[in-house]
Amino acid sequence: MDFEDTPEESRFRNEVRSWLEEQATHYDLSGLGILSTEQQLALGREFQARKADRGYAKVTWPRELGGMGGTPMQAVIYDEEEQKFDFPTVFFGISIGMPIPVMRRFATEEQQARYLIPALRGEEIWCQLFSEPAAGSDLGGIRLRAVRDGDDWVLSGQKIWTSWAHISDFGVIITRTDASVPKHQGMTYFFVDLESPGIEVRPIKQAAGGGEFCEVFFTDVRIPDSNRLGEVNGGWGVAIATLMEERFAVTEAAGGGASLEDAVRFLRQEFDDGESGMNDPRVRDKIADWYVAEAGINNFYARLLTGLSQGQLPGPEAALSKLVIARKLQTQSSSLMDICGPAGAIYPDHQASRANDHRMAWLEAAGYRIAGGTDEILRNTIAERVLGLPGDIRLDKNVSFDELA
Amino acid sequence: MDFEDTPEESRFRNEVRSWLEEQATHYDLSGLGILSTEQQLALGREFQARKADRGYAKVTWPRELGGMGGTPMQAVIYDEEEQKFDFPTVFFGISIGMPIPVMRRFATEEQQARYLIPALRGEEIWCQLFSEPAAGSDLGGIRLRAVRDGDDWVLSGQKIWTSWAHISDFGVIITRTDASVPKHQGMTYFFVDLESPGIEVRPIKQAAGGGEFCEVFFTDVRIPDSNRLGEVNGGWGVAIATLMEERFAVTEAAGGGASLEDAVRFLRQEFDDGESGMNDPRVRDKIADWYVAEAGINNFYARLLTGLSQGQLPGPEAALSKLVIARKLQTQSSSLMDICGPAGAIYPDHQASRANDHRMAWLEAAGYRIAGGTDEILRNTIAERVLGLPGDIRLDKNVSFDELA
Amino acid sequence: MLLMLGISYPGGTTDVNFDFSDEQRALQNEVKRFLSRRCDLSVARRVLDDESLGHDESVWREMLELGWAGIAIPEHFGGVGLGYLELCVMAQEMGRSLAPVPFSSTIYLFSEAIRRVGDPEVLEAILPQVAAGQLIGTLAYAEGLGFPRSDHISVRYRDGRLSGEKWPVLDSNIASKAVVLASDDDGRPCLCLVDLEQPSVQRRVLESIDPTRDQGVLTFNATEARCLGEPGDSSWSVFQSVLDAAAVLLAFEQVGGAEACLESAIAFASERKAFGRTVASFQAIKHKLADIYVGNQLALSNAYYGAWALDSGSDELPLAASAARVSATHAYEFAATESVQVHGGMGFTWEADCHLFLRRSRSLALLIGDLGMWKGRVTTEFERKVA
Amino acid sequence: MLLMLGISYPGGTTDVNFDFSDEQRALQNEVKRFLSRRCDLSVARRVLDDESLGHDESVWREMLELGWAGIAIPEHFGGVGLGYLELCVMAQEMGRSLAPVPFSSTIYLFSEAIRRVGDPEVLEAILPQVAAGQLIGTLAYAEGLGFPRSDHISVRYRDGRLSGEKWPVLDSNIASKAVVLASDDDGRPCLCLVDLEQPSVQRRVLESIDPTRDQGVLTFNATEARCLGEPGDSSWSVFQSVLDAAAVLLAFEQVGGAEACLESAIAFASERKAFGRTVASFQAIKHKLADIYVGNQLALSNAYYGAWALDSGSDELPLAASAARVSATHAYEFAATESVQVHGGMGFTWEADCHLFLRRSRSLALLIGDLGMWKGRVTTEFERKVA
Repeated sequence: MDFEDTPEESRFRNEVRSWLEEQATHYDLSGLGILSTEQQLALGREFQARKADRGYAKVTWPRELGGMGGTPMQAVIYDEEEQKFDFPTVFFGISIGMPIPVMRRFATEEQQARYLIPALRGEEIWCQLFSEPAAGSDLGGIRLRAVRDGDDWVLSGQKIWTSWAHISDFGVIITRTDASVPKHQGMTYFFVDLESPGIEVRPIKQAAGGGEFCEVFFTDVRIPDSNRLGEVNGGWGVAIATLMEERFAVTEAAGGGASLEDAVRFLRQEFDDGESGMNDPRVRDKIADWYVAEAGINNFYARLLTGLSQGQLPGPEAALSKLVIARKLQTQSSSLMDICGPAGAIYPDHQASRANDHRMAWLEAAGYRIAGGTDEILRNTIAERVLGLPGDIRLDKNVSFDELA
Repeated sequence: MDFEDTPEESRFRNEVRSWLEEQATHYDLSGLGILSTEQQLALGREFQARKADRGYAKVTWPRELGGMGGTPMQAVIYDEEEQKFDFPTVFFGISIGMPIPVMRRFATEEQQARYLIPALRGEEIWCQLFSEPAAGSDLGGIRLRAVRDGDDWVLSGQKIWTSWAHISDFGVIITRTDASVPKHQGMTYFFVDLESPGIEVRPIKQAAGGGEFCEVFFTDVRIPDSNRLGEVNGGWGVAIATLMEERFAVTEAAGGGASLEDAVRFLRQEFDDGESGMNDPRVRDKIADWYVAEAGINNFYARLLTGLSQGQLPGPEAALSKLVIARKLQTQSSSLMDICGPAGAIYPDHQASRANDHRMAWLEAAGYRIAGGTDEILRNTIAERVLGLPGDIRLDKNVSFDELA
Repeated sequence: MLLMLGISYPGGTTDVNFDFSDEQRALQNEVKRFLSRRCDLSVARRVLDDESLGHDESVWREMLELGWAGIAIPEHFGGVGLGYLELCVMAQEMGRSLAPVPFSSTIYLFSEAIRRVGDPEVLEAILPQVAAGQLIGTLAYAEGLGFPRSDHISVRYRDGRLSGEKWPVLDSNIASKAVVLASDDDGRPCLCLVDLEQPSVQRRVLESIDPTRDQGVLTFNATEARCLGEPGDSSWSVFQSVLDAAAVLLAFEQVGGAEACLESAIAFASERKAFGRTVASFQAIKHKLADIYVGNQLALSNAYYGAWALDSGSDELPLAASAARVSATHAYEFAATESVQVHGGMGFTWEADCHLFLRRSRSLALLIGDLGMWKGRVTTEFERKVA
Repeated sequence: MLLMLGISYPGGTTDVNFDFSDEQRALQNEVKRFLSRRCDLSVARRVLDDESLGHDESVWREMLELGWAGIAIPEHFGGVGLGYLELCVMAQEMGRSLAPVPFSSTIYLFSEAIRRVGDPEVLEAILPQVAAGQLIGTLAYAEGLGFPRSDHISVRYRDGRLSGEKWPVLDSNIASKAVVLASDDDGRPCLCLVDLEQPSVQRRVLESIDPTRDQGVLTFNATEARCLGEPGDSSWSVFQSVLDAAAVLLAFEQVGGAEACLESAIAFASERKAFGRTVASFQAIKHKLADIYVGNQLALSNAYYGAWALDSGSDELPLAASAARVSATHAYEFAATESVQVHGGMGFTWEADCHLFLRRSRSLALLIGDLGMWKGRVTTEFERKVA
């Protein structure tokens, strides 16, 4: 048991670190909070291009595809180091994380040559058109129709909860192509140019204010059959392959929200009763619970990484970190408000600090407990895929999709 | 909104109270804890007989059946007043509470004349033979067979979790008489003399030590058809009728365990660090939670009583009190152990105090969360019977019992 | 056996009337009808969306015309002459509809403070105005983070003038009068009546998580004020008793909100399908909804007892009010948070109503002091009763 | 983004070896095989059922013959010369099998105290006996309800003699030696080595909720004792560091027990049928089991970090050990309690094994100080690191 990198790893870590430090000098990262999404995106594209040129955009991919032919551990090392800075790369995470690997796996040589590199460089952004109003947790329930018409397909229907659609150029999409067969057997997977006539993108305002999510409406959108990924009615398999790319949910586990260090700094100030918040044993008790939860996730993550370095790919157990952190974020932020008494409901005046404020974190936590799987879905995942318990009873397995709705 | 009895009610309350006080002078109730079960039972029978003579054993029943023709409110008043004393009547609660009302409803005139009064007087005790090893929460799953043989039935199988069977003279029992039909349609209800050849009663030792529960084994036990209650294969309906007699689960909600007042008295002493336990704000915080839960149940109960006094019979919502109190008992008692540090695991030397000790309460709480419905069953009851949500998906509804197992 | 813990009901627990009267229920239904007609959730939403709004003027007007402000004010002061129990059932409906009006600030806090001080001259001068709907009032006690201590109040009262800063103050921007918790030169706590329309009063609205009920800062600079009653312990205990009364009334608002959350969660789960079944048929959702129901029932039951103690002037009030407050705060927060969960992605959108309740549950949880403070009060009061 | 909170891993979090070595795993399997062959749950049950027994003599004998007592003792003291990591994996299996032997008292507490005081003469005299399995030792620090304070220890050390009462003390009845926390005439804390076989020592076994590991009272009457190291803060911090080490090792015992609870609950739920389905197919049960798994994984992960800190002698130990302790205590209690629930009525019978784990989970939760005390330690240590 030790915490040292191997020599090669620490060499790579240093190389990455110094490159990032050099990059950081080009940006005023502390001031990013004040910039508009457009301004942040512009800076992000600029950085992403440099990053891709070094092969860091997809460390494990071969050089000819825009990667650097590195190991999974090198990929993790790069991510860890980049996370220590605040480069505006959030816009490319999904694009490069899921649709693009699927394109690499299912698209033609020509299509790959056309689309992969521009995406890695951030010149083009891809989104993932999965959820629908009537199909959230249950992806199998999607209704958006794709009807064959000669060499084309005509898409009609609605997608929702699509991250970053409003800044995306392309999207991968799962559609219903045969409703006469059981739900999982009648879906087909495509990619689509969001500029195509008949597509309308509407950002969704979230309860906490802004938001990256969109609704996307399709009205007789015509796409060539060459945009199909995988077999006709073979879309479910492709979708699963996409979701499998979702690795290390844990690396995003913390979400936003005040860190526990910030919480302690906050609590150290004098309160209305003349005491420091840290003098209250009840508060100290809670801090211990929060610390233990966060340390547990950190150490759990370190164990996953160990497995990874030994060639095991982390599986569904990663779901537990979001389950733990989301609820912890919610209770921690609401407790911090409680400790402030009536003033707990008031936002700090200084806008910039808002992003890491526990009041904002409390609002966002409610959404964070849902996005990417509700607590209930995550528990099911753990129970079924980790503990091997039976799946929920399904009444929709062998029934045709038409009969269901 | 007021807390006053009506004049008639307070008259009755005073009458009851003075009678009970007079009775109490005959017993050394404080010393009961040291007596054996047999000794307590003997005293209990003695008191129960006097109680029945006044019609208090079944307040709402007509005099000719051993009651006093009173109102439901009078019944509650009597129970409340009796609870202020420690008369050893625990042995008769179920007997008079469930089997006997069923006998009154389904047995013949002659049978009623023979059995009701002796039971009310505590001369004979009745138990309820329902659960089986493979049918706990799911009463419909019982297997104990009753096979018709001329004018008799022959019973073979096992019952479990039967309270007080080891001191009972008779029992009502639900049996499987037709396994070729769906589970709820093949059951028949009887009453049986526990002296009958082929019956063996074995008390179950519980995790906390003693216990009122028994296993009862039936080997070719022969009973006359005249012992049948309700139609052949009509047992489910009779069983439901029995369970419906379970009213005011709430009155038993508190179970054993240290009261919150005792807890405060206990915490007032000086601990190893030289401080009183009540000086710890974390402890005070918990006491508030426990108080609020208990007060909530008390006030909830007061609302149920108000409904009762207005003629509404309390329904399944009573389930919530056990759900709340059982978990509260568990956390309260384990927290009180925690507060004692290492010494928390040690029993007090003085045996007599054991009964109300929080260490004992903690062990019992684990069983209390199961007996009479696990947390999960109670939540289902509330969800389905109070909130009207759909029942769990059943795969056993229209399948014959044979096919199920 | 029955838990007799803490609560000892006169005449035993067989209260034959632990419920509101038919007249009170009738009033509740009337209020409910009015609110569903004139003040559905779209009204709270309008106030939320429009930063310039802190309450809904027209709905408040109509409530005043209906005489709601005077419900519990004696007739000889121009009120309707009903009591606390009537206020309780009204509060429950206000909570259910998230009514964005200065009812709690004016009735539960301001007029309650005036009445509990009981200075005849002040009653004479103020209550008729409240009853006639001529003023919006509030109570200013907080001074920033945490909860004030009787020996640690910075706003100073000297020779009829008040100086210092109070925040957050509910409806501070629209109130014309306030009762202010201050301390005199000897550091003794006192309650002062202040006309907020004096030029020496500065007001600033603060941005809060629940914009449907404005909170703000009040700054006094040698502002004319009238000291109510005697500075010292008596004033502090008046302040405490005002909070107790408000705790009971707010508990009903909280329960009303929690009930609305449960209703909408049940409705959504029964409608919405996943994996070929309604969401409501999944045990995890059923049990979550059952837990919300349990919390709401406990809270409602404790609120009932608080109502009884408040109405009967029982000395059980501090304990009953604290328990009602703690119970209702837990229930509303749980119901509001888990209702978002049950609604899934929809529940976190701006146009869904879930976050309106979520925000309100938090602001009510903090308004008159946080859980920690009220739990401490429960234990202190309970401990007193244990020999 | 990754939580870096509190923990800063040298060289970042990409520890490529945050796991036990193949050799350590091999040792763990060997221990596991021995225990499943010689010390299944029936052994703990025998000790539980027979009031005269406080441990299982024959199993303990065999462990000593296998040299387990000397695993982590240096070879020049006659030990095997392995380290803490080996003790951790052994502890996990001891916890899984509820082994009723004085391993934790002798190894985690007594010999740990001897080693941390580090007096060469004492090491020389004691460690070889421990390694050779010639003595059972324990640590006597508690003095009744609560947890002792360094300036509030009643057992007095004076001129080489000890007087006063210590309880509860683990394995006090079978131990031949103890390290005792006492205070000198100036009220300074000190650690004393005592031979318990002196006539001036009275012992009494106390009845506890977990009779599979005896606890008792030790009364000293001018009993000969040797003061280890210097009285004062240094002795107190040695005592603290002994608790930290024990906290990590006990955390592995607790996790082992929690894992056993989860396994048996899953096995039962997958076997048992209700309403025509296996109990394991009900979402409420699935989610309960998932929650147990989550708690166990967090606890195991925190225990790993504690093991690393213990083994590497890192100054992170106090924080790592406290976090491991809190996490493991929560996990075991939850797993043991909810496993009873999953087993239903069966789970609460005497012959079912659930209550063995339930009892052990409680006794381990209290053994070296309760959650409140350890949470306080977590926060104090964490606060230090926050600039």
